[in-house]
Amino acid sequence: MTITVQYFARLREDLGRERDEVAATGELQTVGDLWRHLHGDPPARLMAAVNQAHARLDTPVADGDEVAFFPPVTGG
Amino acid sequence: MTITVQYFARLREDLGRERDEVAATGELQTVGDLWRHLHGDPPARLMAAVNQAHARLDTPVADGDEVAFFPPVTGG
Amino acid sequence: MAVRLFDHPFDPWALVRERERQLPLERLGACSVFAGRMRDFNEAEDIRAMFLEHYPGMTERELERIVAEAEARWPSITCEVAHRVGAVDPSETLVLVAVWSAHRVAARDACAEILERLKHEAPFWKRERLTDGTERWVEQNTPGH
Amino acid sequence: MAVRLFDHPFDPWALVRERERQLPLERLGACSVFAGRMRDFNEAEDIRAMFLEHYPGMTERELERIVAEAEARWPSITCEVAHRVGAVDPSETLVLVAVWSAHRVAARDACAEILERLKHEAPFWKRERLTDGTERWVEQNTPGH
Repeated sequence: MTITVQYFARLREDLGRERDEVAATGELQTVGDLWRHLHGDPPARLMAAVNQAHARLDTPVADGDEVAFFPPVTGG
Repeated sequence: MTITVQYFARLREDLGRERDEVAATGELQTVGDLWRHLHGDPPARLMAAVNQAHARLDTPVADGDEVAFFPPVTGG
Repeated sequence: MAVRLFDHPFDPWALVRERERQLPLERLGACSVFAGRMRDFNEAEDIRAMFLEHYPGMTERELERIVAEAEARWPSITCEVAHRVGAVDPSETLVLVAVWSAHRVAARDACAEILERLKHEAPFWKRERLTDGTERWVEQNTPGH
Repeated sequence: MAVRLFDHPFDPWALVRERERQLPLERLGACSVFAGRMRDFNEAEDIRAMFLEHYPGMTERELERIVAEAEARWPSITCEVAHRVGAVDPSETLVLVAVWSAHRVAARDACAEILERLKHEAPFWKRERLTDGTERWVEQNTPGH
């Protein structure tokens, strides 16, 4: 079973890809764990969402979740 | 020479007329003098204008001026 | 600056759109609009109709002064103000204030300021006719800030 | 509540007027609207075009949440929110927020609050193409209050 990770805007460009699929393991308990597992230390002003709702680095993640990382939003 | 005095809204109805013409004399130096000359003590929340600009009871009046008295405005 | 009085119903959105055809919208990133309509109730009473008395001459001067003072305070803005006079029926537009600016804070603040000053300084007076046929003057506007 | 995304130009005033045809304006005395347009400059640079990236699914959910929370805070309001996505040219409308209420303070405050929350919470990202052909991401929105 997996967690889907999506990237948007400058973050997607900097990472060179739109998404990752990560095997859900007991070590990946939070959004922050997921980022560190994939990319190391999180950058300043990193925003995240779990299942299309805003999340923080300490928000729990679970098997099957849709997680997204993105820079500060600039709509409107 | 005269000063024209106009009344609006409830004040016009209460006084039973739209306007007065007052002979300009040395005693009528301010908007307040004019009201007291015509009607006695001014009511609370009385508003006034001289030559179509907002005025106070101590605003000077002069021969030929268009003075108006009215209740609080309620537009918008 | 544009200030208009209407003695008949007007469409506020048509007015805004018409004005925008003459504006450089690529430089005016923000537009803040307030439209006030006649309600069929006020202070728990049912209102059938309204008459808007005004002071011809002073009304136009006051509206122009209020807009000019807003333009002095927020130099980047462009404004459109319209107001009904005379007999008005429920749901008809009483007042329109539209402000364009490069930035949203100026547009929003100027729109609110012009409306508040209009309500407390421009010489209009509302007379309401209730559904029971009686009439009354509106005593004062509610504070807006 | 109505929340809409457009991938093509839309007329904000037609949208407002269309919505008003379904509203009891005789009970909604106040309407506060903000329309944001694409400018042809930003931070002293000339902008030729813009691409608005968004997070499909989350965008609609966020806009609906923001509006629902405003309706909970100001129970009397009715709202319409629209936003462009994709390629946008200067002067085209990026965002529309319209709020109707019985009273002006609720309409004005809710309109400002929805716009600010949209700008800081809804997952949109602007990418600008300058007149020299280079492109850049907008780093962050300016504070609005």
